[in-house]
Amino acid sequence: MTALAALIRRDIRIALRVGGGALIGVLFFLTVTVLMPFALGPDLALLTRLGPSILWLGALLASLLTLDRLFTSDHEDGSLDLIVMGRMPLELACAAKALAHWLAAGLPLILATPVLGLMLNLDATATSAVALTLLVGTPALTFIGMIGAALAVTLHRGGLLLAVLVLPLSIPVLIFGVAASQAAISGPLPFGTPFSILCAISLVSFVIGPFAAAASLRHGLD
Amino acid sequence: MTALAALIRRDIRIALRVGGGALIGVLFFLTVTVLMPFALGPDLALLTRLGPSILWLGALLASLLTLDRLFTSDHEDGSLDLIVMGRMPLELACAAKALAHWLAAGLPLILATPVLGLMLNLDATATSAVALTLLVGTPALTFIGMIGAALAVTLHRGGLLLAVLVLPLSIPVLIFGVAASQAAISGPLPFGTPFSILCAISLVSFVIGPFAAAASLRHGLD
Amino acid sequence: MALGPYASFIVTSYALVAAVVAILIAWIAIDFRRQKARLRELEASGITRRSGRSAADIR
Amino acid sequence: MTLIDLANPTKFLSLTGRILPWLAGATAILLMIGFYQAAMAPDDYQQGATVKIMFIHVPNAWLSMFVWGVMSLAALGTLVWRHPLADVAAKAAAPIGAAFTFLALVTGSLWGRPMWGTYWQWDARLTSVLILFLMYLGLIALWRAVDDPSRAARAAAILTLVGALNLPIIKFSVDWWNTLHQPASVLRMGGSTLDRAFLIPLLVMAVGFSLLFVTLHLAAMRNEILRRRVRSLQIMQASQQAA
Amino acid sequence: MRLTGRQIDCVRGGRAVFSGLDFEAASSHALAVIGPNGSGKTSLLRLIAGLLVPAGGSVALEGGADELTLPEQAHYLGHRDALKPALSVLENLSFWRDFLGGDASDPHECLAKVGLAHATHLPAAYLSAGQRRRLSIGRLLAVRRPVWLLDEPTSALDAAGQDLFAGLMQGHLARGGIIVAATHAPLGIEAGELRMGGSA
Amino acid sequence: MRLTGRQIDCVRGGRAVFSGLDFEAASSHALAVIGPNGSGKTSLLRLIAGLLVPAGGSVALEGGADELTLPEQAHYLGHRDALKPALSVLENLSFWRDFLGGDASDPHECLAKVGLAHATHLPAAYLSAGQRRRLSIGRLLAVRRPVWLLDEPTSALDAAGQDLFAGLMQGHLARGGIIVAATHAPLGIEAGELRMGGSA
Ligand code: HEM
Ligand SMILES: Nc1ncnc2c1ncn2[C@@H]1O[C@H](COP(=O)(O)OP(=O)(O)OP(=O)(O)O)[C@@H](O)[C@H]1O
Ligand SMILES: Nc1ncnc2c1ncn2[C@@H]1O[C@H](COP(=O)(O)OP(=O)(O)OP(=O)(O)O)[C@@H](O)[C@H]1O
Ligand SMILES: [Mg+2]
Ligand SMILES: [Mg+2]
Repeated sequence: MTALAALIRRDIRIALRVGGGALIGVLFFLTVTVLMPFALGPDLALLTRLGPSILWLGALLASLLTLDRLFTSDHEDGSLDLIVMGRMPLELACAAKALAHWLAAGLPLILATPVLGLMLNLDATATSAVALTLLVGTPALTFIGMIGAALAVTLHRGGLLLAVLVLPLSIPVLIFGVAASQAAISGPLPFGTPFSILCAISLVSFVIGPFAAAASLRHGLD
Repeated sequence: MTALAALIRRDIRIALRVGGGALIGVLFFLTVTVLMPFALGPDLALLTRLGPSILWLGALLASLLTLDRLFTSDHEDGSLDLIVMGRMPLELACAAKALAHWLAAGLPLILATPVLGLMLNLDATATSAVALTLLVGTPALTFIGMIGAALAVTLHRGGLLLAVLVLPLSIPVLIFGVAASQAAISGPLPFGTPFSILCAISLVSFVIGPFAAAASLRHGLD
Repeated sequence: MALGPYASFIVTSYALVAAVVAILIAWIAIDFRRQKARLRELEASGITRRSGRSAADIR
Repeated sequence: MTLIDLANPTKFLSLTGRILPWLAGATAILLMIGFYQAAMAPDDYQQGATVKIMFIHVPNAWLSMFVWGVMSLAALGTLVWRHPLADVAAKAAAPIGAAFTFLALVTGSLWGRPMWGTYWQWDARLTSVLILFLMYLGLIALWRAVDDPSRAARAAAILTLVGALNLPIIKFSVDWWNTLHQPASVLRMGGSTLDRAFLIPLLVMAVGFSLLFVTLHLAAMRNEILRRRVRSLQIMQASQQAA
Repeated sequence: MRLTGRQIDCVRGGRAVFSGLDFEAASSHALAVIGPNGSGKTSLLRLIAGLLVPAGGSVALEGGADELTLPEQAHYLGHRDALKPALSVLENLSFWRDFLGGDASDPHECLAKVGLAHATHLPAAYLSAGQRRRLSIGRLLAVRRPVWLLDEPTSALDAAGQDLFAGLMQGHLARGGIIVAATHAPLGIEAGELRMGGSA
Repeated sequence: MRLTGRQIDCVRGGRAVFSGLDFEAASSHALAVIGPNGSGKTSLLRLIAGLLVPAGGSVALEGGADELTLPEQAHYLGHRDALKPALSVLENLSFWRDFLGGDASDPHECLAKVGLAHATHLPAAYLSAGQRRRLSIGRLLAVRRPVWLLDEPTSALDAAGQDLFAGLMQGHLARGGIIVAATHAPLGIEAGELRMGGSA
């Protein structure tokens, strides 16, 4: 148990320290969202209609793109060797790292949502619907993205390769996240259906993610 | 001159070798563009209207996000020390690296534009307008992004930090790129005005980028 | 056989399929030649596989 | 001949060397018959002559999914049984699968233009094929990213399996996504009530394309085996010269 | 306790690095792995640590804890030092102590033993090459493991550091530990030799 | 030619590492910088190479090429070896030869001199620690520079490699070069000593 706690604590601490990943993820989220009106044009009605979509896109990119060094940095400085040798099952260690990453980089995104909702002229219901779906959906993104992060170690390549491998896998999360938010705002469908599917996808990813990541790390040792 | 050619050749070779950077940049561009409809909804009329914006956003993200290791990888393995000590002015070396990066990662994006144009139901004029503005605009993105890449070395942080620093700087490129494409498609403004401003921004970035990057690298030595 | 007003679409799609299949076949054939040539070259320079058999010895 | 025999790359090479010409011949004959029947097939009363595109579109669409299945089996072979030929099979299948998927997309688009008036619709089925295509490309990028084939094989195997688990989810979610926004406008042909005049050429073409895949796949596997031999000989050359 | 390797074959990147290697190290004994560059010393240590899979043969620890695997009973000290620049010296060491688990000692004491007491709260980014190495050595002391696998452990250490480290190894052997060390320089303790053949 | 440092102060991370340091190295002479871990040897070399800015004092090369700065006339061999894993051994060396420019020699010959002729076309990712170090040393030979700044150059080299490198340094000195080397182990050539004080 101490080992688990130590790993989570370390990763969060590194993320929050010097140039913290957490802050940067939020900033990226903010910037991408602010960028959209420049690309889409300043039509406020359109922006409001697209609001949940824009927020989800921003959150998706921000959480996947911060992931790329989840394992690579540990690999480069040799920590990963010691983690693999350690007494904690590798699957558990992977899950712990993903959890720490989500706490440091995913949670702040959700806290930033209301501010951005204001800028896109979303009302309170809409904003809270988006925030709620993000709360359920971003862990899934992190746990699916973790597979890509582990593959990046095997491949000795991080960066965009990860995004390319993982983005198609995360499409269902995006679809149901946006669908649930839209349902809460404008109907006609009930909010519950897509939302419960989103929850199910999250739960599945909690199982598949750590196992696939651990398998890929074990096979990628060198 | 051989030194310049050697640097460009090496960077392109690394990009194309192992993990083909070029291919991956294009794939990322494709994937992000394909992702947008899932967030925005499958309404083809809306997608067509937003087409140039979507393509520009995808290209912006693809070219900035491949940049993050432009200098960091050279810093980590000590190459940057030798490049700084070398006889080639550091400004020139920076420009050479940016050029190599654009050739390997920017140019393929433009080649992929027509395919994506088809999926967003853009007609030939619109597609070629977007491709033309991307041809002029992506070098500007690379040369502006280079400043962020250099700062990432100084600050010992790559990844998203770069995006956060650079995205605001690249907003003008995005605005005029989209404006020029829209003008070519639907008017009412003439295409020439925003396009020539875009060209001017590119030219300015060719000067400012290398100087700012070199200055930041020099100050970041440690 | 009349192809109607959309003949060009039909012809293009058949031609495209033929072209892509042809490219696949050509790529595989050229690749085969190249690998075999390399094997022969290596064998000529005296490298042999552990089994002692010739590596290029395939039909 | 048993499966054990096939496990030996050398045996595999000699065996496939013998059967490949026959396979290629059968493929060519079947495809020619199919093509002839397709040319002779009547026009559809709704779609006119464009129905002829179906005879190549549908087999390619089927194969695009079938090939991922083959790769998933091979991936199990790599991870569970650590079978060397499984690596080879998976690697050789990816570009061929991508090509079939590409053809399904392109012929579908070329069909869609006369039928729907646009090359591309964000329709559920089309979109999930597009995602499949992107996943093929990602897999190919992954194979290219590593130069040590056995490392690449294991990484690719994991991605293939995760992809296979996800494909149904993606398919399902894309269905949901599309019907959510534009329920009734999905334009598609009558489906199951296919006339014999269309069904028989289609089946012949489908078998022909499947044989084409088998032929190309075996040939590509042979190339891959040779490439690995070249690689190990080159490495041996480097170390022999050292001694 | 006895660490034995039988008929080990090692293949890396498609090349045979060594094959049919046998070795043995008993409790309270050190084994120095020596040989020219590229002969496979590092590869052997990583094999023992479970970080590489042997192409043939096996490694086993007899007489260790039954419920634990060999890697779980070993310390590996490689070229890369598993330090996070953003964390302080103490934080780095404490993390590994908590993560590795088992029979642990006080991190402050360990730092004092490797001569880094004055740098406790410095970020690891500020350490010199030798100070980083000392901190890695501190990890060996923070948690008890019977087997130490050391890859050129004395590189970057100054003369005082080398003496200090020899003393620490001596202490480990005295407590019944096993040491396998790849090295080009003298280790400063009595050790059996495993000579690797091979090239440049 | 003469390399001189006058009253150099070095501050890193807000802490004074050393101050008022003087040193001098003449043509055909080597200077060994010695001292305990963390005493500032690496910092001094990076100062001379222009990779750190001194807080006070100055370094100058008298009698070198007038139009070139000191860093442009120096080779720096640090802990990090400036190799790209994706490129082959030859490609790595050829790149540095072309990039550094000046008086260049044939890369194949240089590889032979450092005992890597057999690995010419191997990707650098496949090299062992000592082989990487040999390749970095090859860079010193690929392009002529009068001043060599070496940071623990013999670490990871086997005995044969150390002898070989001593020979290469001897050759450089014989051609009128200057060597400044930070080291804990004997260099194998005759050298003046610069002793750094300082802690742990
Ligand atoms: C890019 C566009 C297209 C793609 C990616 C695509 C994809 C597919 C796929 C994956 C299948 C096999 C599905 C299955 O068997 O369940 C299929 C079958 C079929 N497609 Fe398409 N299609 C496209 C466009 C079209 C168009 C425009 C038409 C006709 C108007 C069409 C008509 C058919 C028919 C008749 C079948 C066989 C029906 C069946 O097996 O249920 N497709 N297509
Ligand atoms: N990047 C840095 N930022 C701040 N301080 C640093 C940095 N690098 C080193 N230092 C400090 O500067 C001092 C000198 O470090 P330096 O690396 O020059 O020592 P050294 O003599 O080379 O030691 P070693 O023998 O261990 O290599 C050390 O006390 C170290 O803590
Ligand atoms: N990651 C790798 N992939 C492929 N081959 C490798 C890899 N690492 C090392 N090798 C090869 O394996 C052989 C042994 O390498 P190893 O690092 O074990 O040598 P070593 O004895 O530790 O050498 P040194 O004294 O230089 O540290 C070398 O010939 C090397 O080229
Ligand atoms: Mg070694
Ligand atoms: Mg030092």
